[in-house]
Formats: sequence, structure tokens, C-alpha cells
Amino acid sequence: MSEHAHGHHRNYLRIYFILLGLLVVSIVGPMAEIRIVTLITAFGVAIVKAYMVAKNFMHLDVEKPIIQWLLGIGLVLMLILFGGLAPDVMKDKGHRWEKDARFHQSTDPGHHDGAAGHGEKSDHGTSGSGH
Amino acid sequence: MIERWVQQASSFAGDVDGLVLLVTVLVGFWFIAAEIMFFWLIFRFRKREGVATQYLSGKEKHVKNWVNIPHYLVLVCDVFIIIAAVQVWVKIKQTLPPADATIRVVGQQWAWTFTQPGPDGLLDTADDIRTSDDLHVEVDKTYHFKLEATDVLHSFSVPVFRLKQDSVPGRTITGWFKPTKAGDFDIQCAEICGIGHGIMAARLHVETAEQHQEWMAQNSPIAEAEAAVSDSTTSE
Amino acid sequence: MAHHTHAADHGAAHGAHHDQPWFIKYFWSTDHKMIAFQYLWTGMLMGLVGAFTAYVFRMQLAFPGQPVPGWGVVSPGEYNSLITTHGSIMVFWVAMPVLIAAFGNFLIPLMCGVDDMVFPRLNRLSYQIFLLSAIIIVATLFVDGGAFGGAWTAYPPLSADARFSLTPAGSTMWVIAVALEFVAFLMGGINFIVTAMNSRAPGMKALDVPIVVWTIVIASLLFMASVGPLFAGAVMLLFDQTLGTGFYNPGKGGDPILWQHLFWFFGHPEVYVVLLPAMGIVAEIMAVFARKKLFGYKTILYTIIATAVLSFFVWAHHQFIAGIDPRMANVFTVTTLLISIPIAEMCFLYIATLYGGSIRLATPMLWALSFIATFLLGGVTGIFLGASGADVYFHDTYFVVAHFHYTFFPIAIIGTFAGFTFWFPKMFGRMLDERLGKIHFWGTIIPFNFIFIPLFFTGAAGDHRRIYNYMNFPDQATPELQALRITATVALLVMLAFQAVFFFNIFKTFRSGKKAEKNPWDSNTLEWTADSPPPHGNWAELPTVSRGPYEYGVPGRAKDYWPQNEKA
Amino acid sequence: MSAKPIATTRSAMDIPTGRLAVWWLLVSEIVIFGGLLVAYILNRQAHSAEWSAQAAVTDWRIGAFNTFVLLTSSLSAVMAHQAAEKGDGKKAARLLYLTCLGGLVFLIVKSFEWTTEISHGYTIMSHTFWSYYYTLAGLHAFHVIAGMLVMLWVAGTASRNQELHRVENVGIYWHFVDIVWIFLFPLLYIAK
Repeated sequence: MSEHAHGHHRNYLRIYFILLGLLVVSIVGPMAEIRIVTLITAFGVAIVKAYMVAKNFMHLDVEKPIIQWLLGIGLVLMLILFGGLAPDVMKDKGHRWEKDARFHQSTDPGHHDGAAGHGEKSDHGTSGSGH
Repeated sequence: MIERWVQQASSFAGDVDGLVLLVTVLVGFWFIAAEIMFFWLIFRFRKREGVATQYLSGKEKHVKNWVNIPHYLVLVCDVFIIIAAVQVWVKIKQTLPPADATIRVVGQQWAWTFTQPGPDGLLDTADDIRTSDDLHVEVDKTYHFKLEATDVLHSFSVPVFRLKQDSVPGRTITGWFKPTKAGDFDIQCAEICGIGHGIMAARLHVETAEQHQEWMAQNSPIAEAEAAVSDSTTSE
Repeated sequence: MAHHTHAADHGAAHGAHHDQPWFIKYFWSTDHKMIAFQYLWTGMLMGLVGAFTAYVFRMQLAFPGQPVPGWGVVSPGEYNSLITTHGSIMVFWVAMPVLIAAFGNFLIPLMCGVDDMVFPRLNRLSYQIFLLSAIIIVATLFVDGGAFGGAWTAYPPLSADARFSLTPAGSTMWVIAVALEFVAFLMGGINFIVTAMNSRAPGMKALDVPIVVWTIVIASLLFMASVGPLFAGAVMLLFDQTLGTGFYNPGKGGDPILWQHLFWFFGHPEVYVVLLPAMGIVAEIMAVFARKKLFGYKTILYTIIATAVLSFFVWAHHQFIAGIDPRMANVFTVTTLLISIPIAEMCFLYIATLYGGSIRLATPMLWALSFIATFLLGGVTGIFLGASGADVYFHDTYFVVAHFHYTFFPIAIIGTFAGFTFWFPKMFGRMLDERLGKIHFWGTIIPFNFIFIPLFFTGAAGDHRRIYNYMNFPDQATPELQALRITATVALLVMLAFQAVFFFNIFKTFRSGKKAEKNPWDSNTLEWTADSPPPHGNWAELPTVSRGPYEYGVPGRAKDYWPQNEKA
Repeated sequence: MSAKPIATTRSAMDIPTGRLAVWWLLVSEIVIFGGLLVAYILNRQAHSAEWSAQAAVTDWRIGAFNTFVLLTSSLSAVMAHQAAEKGDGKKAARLLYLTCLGGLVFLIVKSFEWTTEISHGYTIMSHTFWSYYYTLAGLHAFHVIAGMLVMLWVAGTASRNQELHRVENVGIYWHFVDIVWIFLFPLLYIAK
């Protein structure tokens, strides 16, 4: 483990202060309440911060490439997951389907059966859904 | 293939069956070819005294092609199947031919409710006909359905139509079918929905135009109300 | 040099081992072999539970409403509980512990030529968590309201709300058991992967590693990379059940489809998680009993990797008709059919391995060959379901059930018996009875086909899954279909009866079986150079490796095999 | 049994076994947190106006302070690693205790924050946003607690100058927990 002697000449304090600076940016930026600025300062800066922590504190830059690949694959999988889910979960209305607005009004599951908008159809009973 | 057990009663049932036949032929060929090769090799190279095994890594040209060529042919078969499958899929699920009527199908634990327009042809009006566990449709008419669920997932499955679509609480899913054959058929729930899942059956009645008109006339809520009114007046 | 002193320590430790109290020896051991046996026997025991549930619900389907011996009349709720428990147990508590954990634990250190797993205590903990999860899932059968009955896929809102499922305790315990099982296998998986990566014998390069080690490691990796979202999803489901949150409740702004995606993002790779180790076991056995080098070792490895990668792009083919965007279905049809290519390639390579061999039909080889013969049918019938247009009809019918049993039965049952009969001499130091082994083989494989071939037909005829009585559906209540259902049930009874031969064989062998030599099958891999059974620490002096694992029939050598550790 | 197996000491990949295992652990953590974050972002997009109204209640000052605390604790964790590399186990242990203190401050602030929110009626049941909020932050807090426990154990052995490589391993884990928070902060507190 002694061969893992990198990082001796890293100035951790300097990186720490840069991170704090970025933290301030990510707080001040969104106060402008401009969507694009918020996106860049809040999420763009978060990515930069995460990258700096990974590179400098976790020493990922001098780690074996296989580790970088592994972590990268994990992140890519999450992008795939996002891409696969987005057409269904992220939308209110898709190809041949739409979310039923009436469902949003009811917050109490107790009267969900009838009050979920199908009250007018509930005349045929709940067929013994005995709860 | 499937029509041997289940009749074709919708405009796209034949397409699905054709696709199934195509897949059966293609994968059947590969399955039988692979099994024959497999059992022949087991027999041909069974242990025999004094016969040494051949030292092959799989890189030798004369043996490699026995794997490589079938491998490419499988890819070609895949392409045919993909094209056929997507065509059928697009026809059933993606395109929406103009409707003669729109019905609403609601699944709930453990019954199907069907609402269809009365004589005015519009849904959500006073003359709607609502039925439970019985769906009456007219042959050769294109229907759109609005599929909903009130509690848990259900799946609207009509085997003779080759049609299946999950119903999801909180969503309205639109689809279509066009019955082509008169008769009485099963509607099943194909998504487990609790202890009554096994009894969540409904009956589909595909009727001729006259039968359907007659059924509509008998079951129209407005006609019933009028009949009730006229009954009471005549009896007085 | 350090190796020698360590090995000597272990020798001493081994001597001391015999004096350990039995509890420490059998339940508190950190030895990878003992943990492998714990997983193996627990998995097999759970297999009996799974088989019992199958027996009960198959009886109900063949003779609806009749009391089932050993259970009684099956109510609709009980029927749902039985099928759910059967599916969950067979996947999570039989296939995974036996194929990955038992064989992984036993084989990885032995095949890599090392004394143990890298983290023995983590290994022990992983089994204990697994055991806890197994106890919880079995306990659900006895709690108020019965076991969870929402199918092993646990789609909400049915699974998320006791008012719908009517199994308040059962469904919560189900989620907890599954989540604990995931934790156990994440721990085990890290152990397997790191051991195979870091602790290989000196001289053992990546391409000298036996295929079964590769497959178990890649399976662990697949598991680890796919289970995360579902683990988060399971926590969300647990909160929906117990706290009343609305992650999956559309009435509260949640989305039931979300769970389906999280589930199948894991669920499809999971198929390969259990398939790959079984394929690896079969590869080892085929090479040994055909006396052949594997046909295209590298290509097999590439097909495994290609399958693993592609398996992350196909999950939504389980949801074609679930209300997802129909245009996405086309994408998933393409990826699903593409995955047939590496799998077909792998099967071709296995078949080609037989070419030019000298095939001995011993019991392990019979199992391995029957794996290929039956798995082929499971593989090709998957094409019907991957082709979206055909899936509109086949989805959730018995065709699906028959299809995945033609994959899972070869994987979980045939693969297990293949590996078990092959490594039994190494595991327990005795030779199983060949005659009994063959009776058990034919008594299992023939009825198996008679169970599931009829189900392809009932599925094509429109039988849907998870229906407790087809007599409620006029079109399905025909004598022809009922005859097929009865055939399947009778075949199941026959198959279960023949399992007695297997257990009798084990019992007989432990009492009076022939002692096994170090290398009874004349194989090359390192585990056969240790004693049978290997002592604690495996070898007095750890082996080094000089060549690949499949050097059979090398021209110009007197013996037709060439162990990996033999110096050139 | 107390002797380490030879398996643990080998290093065919040229990465120390413990560190390799920690990286694998992080791969599995990435997909756990990733799955939850993906679900959160998708839902947030689906109901952006409705959720923004709920998210407006969260107090960015608390989130920012906690980010500061975790960044600081990450600094002490990496300095502990530096000390361990120099062979100074005592100093490494002291810095690890300091890191734990950071975790403790984080948790105390968090519990005050949650108490306030819950007392104002924003419970895990009240809205899907809050369900995700508590689940995400709770899962993260659970990791903080686990990290602190492991760190106390590592600090104990390090102070006796034993197993110093563990200081780096627990540090890598701690930085990961920090990174998760770096993303949770804008997602839960900043984007309104």
C-alpha cells in the first residue's frame, strides 16, 4: 500500500476553499431566479464539486482505469434508466395515454374508490373489495 | 397456429397469427437444426476405445465457420422478425383508425364496467348504456376504448381479438378494435388484481347490426325511463 | 515465503478444527466451503418449500375445488399466496443461493488457487442475513392474512396497500425479506468479485480463469449494477405499505408504472444473473466429459459480456402492454431480439465443443447436456414474447410461464444437479452412486417436459396466468384444455416423486459411498489438485498456474489432460 | 481463524483488496442512490409547479450549512489519510474523530430541521415531494451514521498504528457520502 503514495503534494486546503467558493456560487446563482442560471449554478456547480471531491479527495485521477470505468458504468446505467423511464413517468400525457386529472384531487386514500372520479359509475358496487 | 384453439374475431387477429406463424417457422428451424446437430454430435463422438480426441481451440478456419455462418443467419432471421413484429405492433397499438364509436372500459376489483354511447353516438351523455361484465359490440364497426382502473392494475384481455392492454389507475389509455365475427367470447383480466382475479371474467357479445340495435333499444336508459312513464300513464 | 508460514498456520488451525463445538463448526465458520454448504443446503431446503407450493397450486388447477392432500381446499387468496411464494422462493431463495452463492463460495477460491474468500467474516454475515430473509419469507405462509399474494413482481397499487391485497403482514414481510436478500447478495457479490480479481494464484492470467468463475463474477456484477434502483424502490414500497406514502399511489400523485420499471430494470438482468453461473457450470462439465478444450474460450467470454451489457437495454419488453409509450416498445423489441444473438452464439459454441470429443455420459454430463437440449427450447420461445406484436397475445399467458420455466428449470434445477453431481466428490469426499444418479436424471428430465410442453399449448389457447380456476371462463373450461392441465400436474407429481431417489442417493453415499480420489474425473482445474474434501486452507502449499483450464487431448502427451498447475 | 487468509493479502489487480472492495461498494451505492434520484427527478419534472410549491418550504440555509459541515469533514478525512500514509496513526485517528464530529453536527442539524418541518405538518405522508425528501435525506443520513460507526472503529485501530490502510478506505466512502449530499443540496433545497 506504500506504492499508493500519491497525493502528498496535493494542497487539500486549497481545494477545500475552492469547494466552499463553489458552494457560495451555487447558493447565490439561483437567487437571480433565472431558470438557466439556476440550472448552471445549482447543478452545473454540483457536478464540478463532485468531480473535484472525487478527483482530489478520493484520488480517482491516479486510481487504476478499471475503477474509473466501473464508476462511469454505474453513472451511465442511471442515464439509461432515466431515458427508459422518462416517456412514462415524467409526463402527464403520452402517446395513447394521459394521466387522469381526477386522481390528483383525492389525497385521502380512504375515499379513493369512489371519489377518484368514478363516483358516477360506482353503482355496480365494489364487488366485495371488502376493506 | 393460434386459430386452432382461439377464433379470430378482430381485424388484426390475423396479423398477430401471421406473425406467430413466421416466428414459429424461423425459430422452429433453428431449434430443430440445433437439436439434430447436438444429438448427432453426442452420438458421433461418443467414447470409443483407442480414438483420441481432437485438439481444437475454435480458431481453426474449417471448424470456425460452422459457428460463424449460423450466427450471421440468426441475425438475418432476427431482422425479419423485428420488421414483422414492429409492423403488427404499430397497427395494433400505435395507429388509431377513425372510430365509429368510443366506449369506456373500467376495471376494478373485481368487475369490468363498460359504458357505451346510446343513440346519439356520444359518450358521457344521458343516454349512455352502462353494463357490468357484459360488452355488446357490433360487428365490422371500429371501436375506440378508453381504458381506466379505479383501484389496482387490471388488464383488458380479449383473446379472440388478440388484444390485451393493462389498465392503470390514474391513467386513461386509448386503444381500438374492430370485431369481425359475431359470437359470444371471453374477456379476461390478465393482470393479478387481488383475491378475485380468477373470477374477473366478462363476456363479449359481438352482434350483427340488427341485434345490436335491438339490444340498444332494450337497454337504453332513456327508453326505459320513457317506457316507465308511458306505463304509468296507461295504467292510470 | 510468507505463503509457507501461513499455510503451516492453517494446517495447525485445521487440526484444531475437529475439536470445535458443532455450532461453531457448522454455523459460525468463516471457511468458504462451509458457507457454500450452508447456502447449498438452505437453497435445497427452500427448493422443497417451493416445490410444495407448486404441488398445491398445480393440484388445484387440475382438480379445482378438491381438497389437496397436505393442504386442504385452496381458496383464491391462498392460491395467489402460493404462486407468489413459489415464484419468489424459486428465484431469490433457490436459484440465487445455490447457483451463485453456493457454487461461487465453493469454487472461486478453489479454482483460483487460494485459501479462502478475501473477507471471510463478511461472507459469514452474508449467509446469516440470507438465512434471516429465508426464515421471514417462509414465515409469511403462517401469518394472519396469509402470505403476500401479489405475484413475485409485486406490482403496486396491489402490493402497496393492504386494502387491496388483504395481506397486511404478508406483503410487508415479503418486501423486507427481499430487501434483506439483496443485502446478503451485495455482500457476497463484493466478496466474489474482489476474490476473483485480486487473489488468483500466481501465474493465473485473466484468460486462464475457468469459465464458471467468470460467469459467477459477471453475474455478481450484473446483480450489483441492476439491483440498486429496485432496492430503493423496495424501500419506497415499504413506506407505501407501512407509512401510507404515495410513491406508487396515483391518488397521491405517485406512479404505479415507476415500480414496474425499477423492478424490470433489475428483473431482466436477474435472468442472466442466474443463467450465467449455470452456463459456466455446464461449460466445465462439458469440457471434462467430452475431453475437449472449450470451443472458442475467448468468444464464449465475449458472448457472456455482450449478454451482460445488452441485458440492461431490454427490460421494458416485460411491459409492452403495461401502458408504456408504444413507440418505446419498438426500441425494446429491437434490443430484445438482438440479445438472442450472443445467447445463440453461446449455445452454438457449446454444441461445437462436442465436435471431435470422446463423450462419456456420466451423470453430471447427462445433466449438462440436458441443460443445452432444454434451454434451447426456452431460448427460442422467448422470441415470441420479445416480438412485440406477438406479445400482445402471449403476454401473461401460460405460454410465458412455459417459456421461462424452460429457461429457469434448466438453470436452477438442471444446473444445480449438474454442478452438485460433478463437484460432490470434491465437496464431500465420496462418489455418488451412478445408477441411482441416472434413475434420478431420467425420472426428472422426462416428467419435466411433460409438465411444461402442455403449458405452451394452454397458453396459446388463451389460459392466463394466476387464475385459480379456469372453470370460471367459459372459453377455457373445455375438456381438451383441462386434459392438458391434468397432464402437467401428473407429470409434476411423478417428477417430485423421483426426487426421493436423489435424497436417498445422498443419504446412501454419506453412509457407505466409495471414497473419492483427488481427481476422479481427470480434470484440469485447480480444485481437483486439493484433497477431497479440501481441508481448511485448501492446500498445504498453494498452487501456481502454468496454463489455461481446458487443455484436454493435447497432441503428443501421454495423458489426455494437463492440470493447470502442472509445471511444463 | 484469527490469521488473515492469504486471499486478503494478494493483489493480482495491483489495487489493495480493501480499497478495491470499497470501490465496488460505491458502484452498488451509485445505483441505489441513482435509482432514487432518477425517480425523484422524473416525478419532479412531471409535477413541476405543484412540487416547487412544496419545495419552497425547505430552508436553503440549513442545507447550505450542512453542505459546509460535510465538506469540512471531508477535508479532515483526507488529511487523516495523509497522516496515515506518513505512518502517523495517532494523528490519523484524531482527524477521524474530527470527521465523526462533523457527521454528528450534520445529524444534529438535520434532526432539528426535520423536527421543525414535521411540527409544521410536512410529514413523509403529506405530499409525494416530502416522501422523496425524507426518503432521500433519510437514506443519506443512514449512510452518514454507518460511516461514523465504521470510522470510530477504524480510528480505534489506527491509534494503535494498526491497519492504517483502512483510513483511506473509510475516507473514500465518506467522500462518496459527501458527493451524494452535494447533489441532494441543489435538488432538495435550491431548485424551487
